[in-house]
Amino acid sequence: MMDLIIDIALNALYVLLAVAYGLLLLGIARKINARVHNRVGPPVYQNFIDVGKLLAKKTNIRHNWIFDLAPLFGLAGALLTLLYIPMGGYRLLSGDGDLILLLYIMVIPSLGMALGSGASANPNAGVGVMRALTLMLAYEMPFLLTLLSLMIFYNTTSLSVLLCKQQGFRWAIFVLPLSALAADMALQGMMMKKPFDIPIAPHEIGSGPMVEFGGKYLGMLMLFGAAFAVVETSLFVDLFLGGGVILNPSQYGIIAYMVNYFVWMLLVLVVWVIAVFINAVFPRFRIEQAFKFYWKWPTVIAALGLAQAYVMSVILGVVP
Amino acid sequence: MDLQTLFGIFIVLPVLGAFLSYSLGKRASIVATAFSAVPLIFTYLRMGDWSQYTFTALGINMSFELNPLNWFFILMTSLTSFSALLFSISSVKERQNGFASLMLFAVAGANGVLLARDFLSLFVFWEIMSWSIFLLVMRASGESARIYMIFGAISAYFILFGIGIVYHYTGSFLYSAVGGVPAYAWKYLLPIFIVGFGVKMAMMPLHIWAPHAYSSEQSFVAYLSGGLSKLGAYGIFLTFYSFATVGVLAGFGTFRTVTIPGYALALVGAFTAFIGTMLAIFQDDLRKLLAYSSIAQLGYVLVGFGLGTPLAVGGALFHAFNHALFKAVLFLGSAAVIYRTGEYRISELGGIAYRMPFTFMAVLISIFALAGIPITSGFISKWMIYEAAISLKFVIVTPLMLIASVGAFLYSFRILYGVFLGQLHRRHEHIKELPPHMLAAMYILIVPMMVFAVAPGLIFDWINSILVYYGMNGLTYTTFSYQSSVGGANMLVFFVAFMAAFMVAMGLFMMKKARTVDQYDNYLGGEVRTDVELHAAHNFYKPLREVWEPLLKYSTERFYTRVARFFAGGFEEIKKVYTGNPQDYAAYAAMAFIVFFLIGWWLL
Amino acid sequence: MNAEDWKKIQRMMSKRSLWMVHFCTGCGAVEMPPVMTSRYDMERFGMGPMATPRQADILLITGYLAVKTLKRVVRVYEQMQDPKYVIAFGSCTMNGGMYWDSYNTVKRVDKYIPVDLYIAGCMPRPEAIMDAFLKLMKMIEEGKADGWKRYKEHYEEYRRNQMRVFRRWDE
Amino acid sequence: MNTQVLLENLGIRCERLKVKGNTVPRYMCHVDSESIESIIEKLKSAGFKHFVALTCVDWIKDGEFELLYHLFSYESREDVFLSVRIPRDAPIMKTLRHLFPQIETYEREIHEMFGVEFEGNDRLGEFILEDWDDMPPMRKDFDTEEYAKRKYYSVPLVDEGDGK
Repeated sequence: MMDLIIDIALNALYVLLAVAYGLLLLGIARKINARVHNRVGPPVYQNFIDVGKLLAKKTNIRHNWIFDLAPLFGLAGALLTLLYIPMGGYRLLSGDGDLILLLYIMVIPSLGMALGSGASANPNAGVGVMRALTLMLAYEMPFLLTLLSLMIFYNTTSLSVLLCKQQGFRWAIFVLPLSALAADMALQGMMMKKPFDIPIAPHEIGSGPMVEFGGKYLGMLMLFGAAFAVVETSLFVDLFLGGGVILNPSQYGIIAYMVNYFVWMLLVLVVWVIAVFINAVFPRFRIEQAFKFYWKWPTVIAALGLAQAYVMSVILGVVP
Repeated sequence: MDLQTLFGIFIVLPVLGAFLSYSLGKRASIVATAFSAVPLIFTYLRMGDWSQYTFTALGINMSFELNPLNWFFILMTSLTSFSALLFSISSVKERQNGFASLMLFAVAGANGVLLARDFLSLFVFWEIMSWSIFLLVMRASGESARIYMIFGAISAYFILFGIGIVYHYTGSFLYSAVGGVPAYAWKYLLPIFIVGFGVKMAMMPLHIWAPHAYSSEQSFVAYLSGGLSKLGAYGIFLTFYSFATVGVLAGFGTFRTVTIPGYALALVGAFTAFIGTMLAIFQDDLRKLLAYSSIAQLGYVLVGFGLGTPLAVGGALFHAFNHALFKAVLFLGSAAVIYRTGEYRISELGGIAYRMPFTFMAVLISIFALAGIPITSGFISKWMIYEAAISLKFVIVTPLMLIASVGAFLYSFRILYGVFLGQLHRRHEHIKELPPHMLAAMYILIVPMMVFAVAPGLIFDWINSILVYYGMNGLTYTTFSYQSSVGGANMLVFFVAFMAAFMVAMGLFMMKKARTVDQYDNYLGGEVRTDVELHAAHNFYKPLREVWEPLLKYSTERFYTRVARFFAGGFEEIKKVYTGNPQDYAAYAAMAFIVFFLIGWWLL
Repeated sequence: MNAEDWKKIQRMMSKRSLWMVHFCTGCGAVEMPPVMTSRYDMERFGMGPMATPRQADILLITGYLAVKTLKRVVRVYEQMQDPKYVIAFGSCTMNGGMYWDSYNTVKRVDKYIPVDLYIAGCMPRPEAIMDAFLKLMKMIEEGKADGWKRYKEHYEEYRRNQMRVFRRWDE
Repeated sequence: MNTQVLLENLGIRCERLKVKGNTVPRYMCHVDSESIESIIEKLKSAGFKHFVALTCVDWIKDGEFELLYHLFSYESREDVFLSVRIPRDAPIMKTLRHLFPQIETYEREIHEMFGVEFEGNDRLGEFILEDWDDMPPMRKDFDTEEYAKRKYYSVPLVDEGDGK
């Protein structure tokens, strides 16, 4: 019983820290963006203030009960997704659900947001969601191929097993560099950073799906965005960079967890900053250009990565 | 249970009901619902009461059986037929015209097909079912019915041809005698049966009847897509794992532990899933969208049957079950929308959810199941098929399936946004929620989806008994969790975590109150309430369509049309053979004799 | 922690995170890019442009308002969520500016919606705009920027003034 | 050159306008409201394919509105102004939107700003001015300043004491 309570408390702590870290990441992104533009930029804690302000707004509007599903499913789905992602070697619930489950859980918040924004009856929202879904079909092609190459190479679909097999710097990025490259390209679209931010283009379609959300609705969606910044970068870190596990917890105990957590934070930051720098200097693709791009180069690279994994695993019989 | 009860409940009773309800006019569906409820309840109660009966009639050995497999399929079909008939009480009231009796004939046919253990009764009941479908489709459109008839005939001929081959080698119509067919004959027999049953399942090159037939009366289509298309899956399962056993299939060679026919079937299934999904994305007709989605979803079932590991076959059976439920609900939802608005084009609808919230809820949950969101059981069956393919390290089948499931989000959102969300048109402002019995028809099907999502172990018990009955290994599972060789998931943990996360979100959400505003109080650059309809559902995936345009011009339907035109032209040529000159006829006869002689000589 | 402290924290947060929706009429919009970009950089105060009024805190009116535009401005203002602030920009919004005798230009915006802050000048320099933003922040901290409260309290009067120039509202 | 001939053949008295620094000829023709339709039709078939603008001038002393139809030919690169005078107290004109569809927009504007009725144009009505409640504002007898003072709140003037 005591173990269970400690377990739940630890999970909650990790999720809370992840959301906070996500907000910090968003702040860092704004700061970097500003520096690239030769500006001073907001303080890094700016997004905490923004969320606080939005949640403290005096009035909020809603259109109907389906509109409420957006923040509810958005935040609940984001927290749930965080629970299934190992952070710094701590597996949370990822032992009880594998990558396929994670992939489908990751859809829940976006689906809730699509429902809510669709219910606002604003045509911009419909167009925005259409673009987001088309973009999703685009980037999922290379991303699923890279996932498959990992699953085939490591012969597992479980993230926690994947982490175990990558321990001791046997990171997948060294073994399957092509897949890692394709996954990073897909990540850019998954995070809707430029050049793939057409679904939320503020000047064309009034920030797309978010057009009608304000106050606490927008605040909760911002928390969802923060959580997903961590989810997506952390997914890449867990898949290709060994999840930041450099010390074996069974050997070093609690110190290992803390060190691993900091390494994980560092790696997440590195992946995030790469995406942010690309974001800072690019204009945006139109949606059909984005689609063509994703089904061309990243898919070819990912297919090559898959071929490599296939040859190594099935024909050469390499067991990692 | 004896043969009389079995026969009486599953076949005679629906036929009786059919005759009775034909004389009742408007109230026919009520009686028909009652008659279809009896087999459903009976099926559920008779779980585990397996028995087999063989008897001789007119000098032919005939056999019927209730076993875990056909029990499972009867449960599916009678669930969907019951709810379709319950729904049709109001929806086809004025246009009854034999609807309910034809439905009951189809039920009787389907039950007969499922219970039969000999080819003769299989074929007879198959034809009863097929003709009832033909007549039901004909009610809506003669053209659709003709297209269905052509494919139905192809299916029937192939099955008949297969039966002929089996009879040739064994001299018996019983399933149990199929083992006598020599291994080399399976080269012909297997494709023949797969095509024969695959037509009913709308397998990829044979799918084009489906979008036409599925555009007819929607409450019937709920049964056609949910229930009757599963007979194709049933037939393919029988062909693979009952008629041709694993030994026979392995005789064709294996590709990484999967038999070559199985691998081919999996490939066909994966392409069916992929292409069906891509076509569904671009449909503006709600019924056609669901039809293509149906084709795509049954592709997953084919993949599962093809891969042949216990996990894959179990997943395929589970997916067939899920598909029966969620596709029936979706078609009933479509029927509901058509019943209330008379409109089936997605771009002309919109905002129906604000007027029909319970219908929307049912459709939403079944769309979760369709897209594989883990809140419903639709996820688990897809998961099983994926894991099976991944653990076999298949690199063509798996990505096709995975990307098809991403495509499923696209078309399901097209339904959700185009029909149920977005702007409510002025002309639809008056519509009302469905009457309770129609909602009940939908929610009956929702309940199992939710229950099996939390506790998949309940349905794995049934699936396991099927797998064990056909000599396969069982699945690894507990009541709440399930495992493959490469991964696993625990649904109870998932649901508890989901609830906890939802509570946190709810707590944050409840801190502030929100004011409800009108749908026209929307930010449009300061404009409000004009007469322009602002529902952005017309040509929804236009950018994607533009990208796909070069590929979309290759259509199977156009190919068939061209073939048909070619043959029509060809027959014109053949007509010229009849010259009217006796000497020509004599020459033909001589030529034919020589040809037959040569063929016969080569054969012998 | 009592209610007053909460209010203080709330004001603190809304002061440091002001999102605005620009209602760019007239020539004033051209002064905004320097304010946003590297020379003056308003984002260092947490301010940023927003796409829709639902998300925004400040309504920035950057020029003269014709009757037709005023109707849209009022609608946009009413779609914003409390607390909300209005900054009117340039002399056109104060007294009509060079359109003082035009038959369809509104001369005093504060008769129709509560303006928290006017920026004088034709055009005001970016320095003036930055000064106004800082002043608004100070007013928010002191609780003086209460235009949204006044609009609620005196809704009837504001609506009467608006209906002096509009004939219809909901079309 | 041939434009002048063409116009003379049509029986329209026209004058060639002298514009400083402009070598391309411009013709000003005075026509009556009955014949304008056929004249524009003929000019259109003679190469004047571009309808540039329709404007209205209020000649309050003459008690007339002048409608100016401005046509341009890409072939000869010449402009033709067709001037129609209609009485101010009964400003009625036939619509010409079937000749050039863009005339409809000009007619709507002139209807709103000057109050000229264009018979046959069913889209006359509220166009640019929303909620307008006075006489058409571009008429010369409309007192803009008085209207603005009456309708919109003004800032009270600062007493500067005559500057003495």
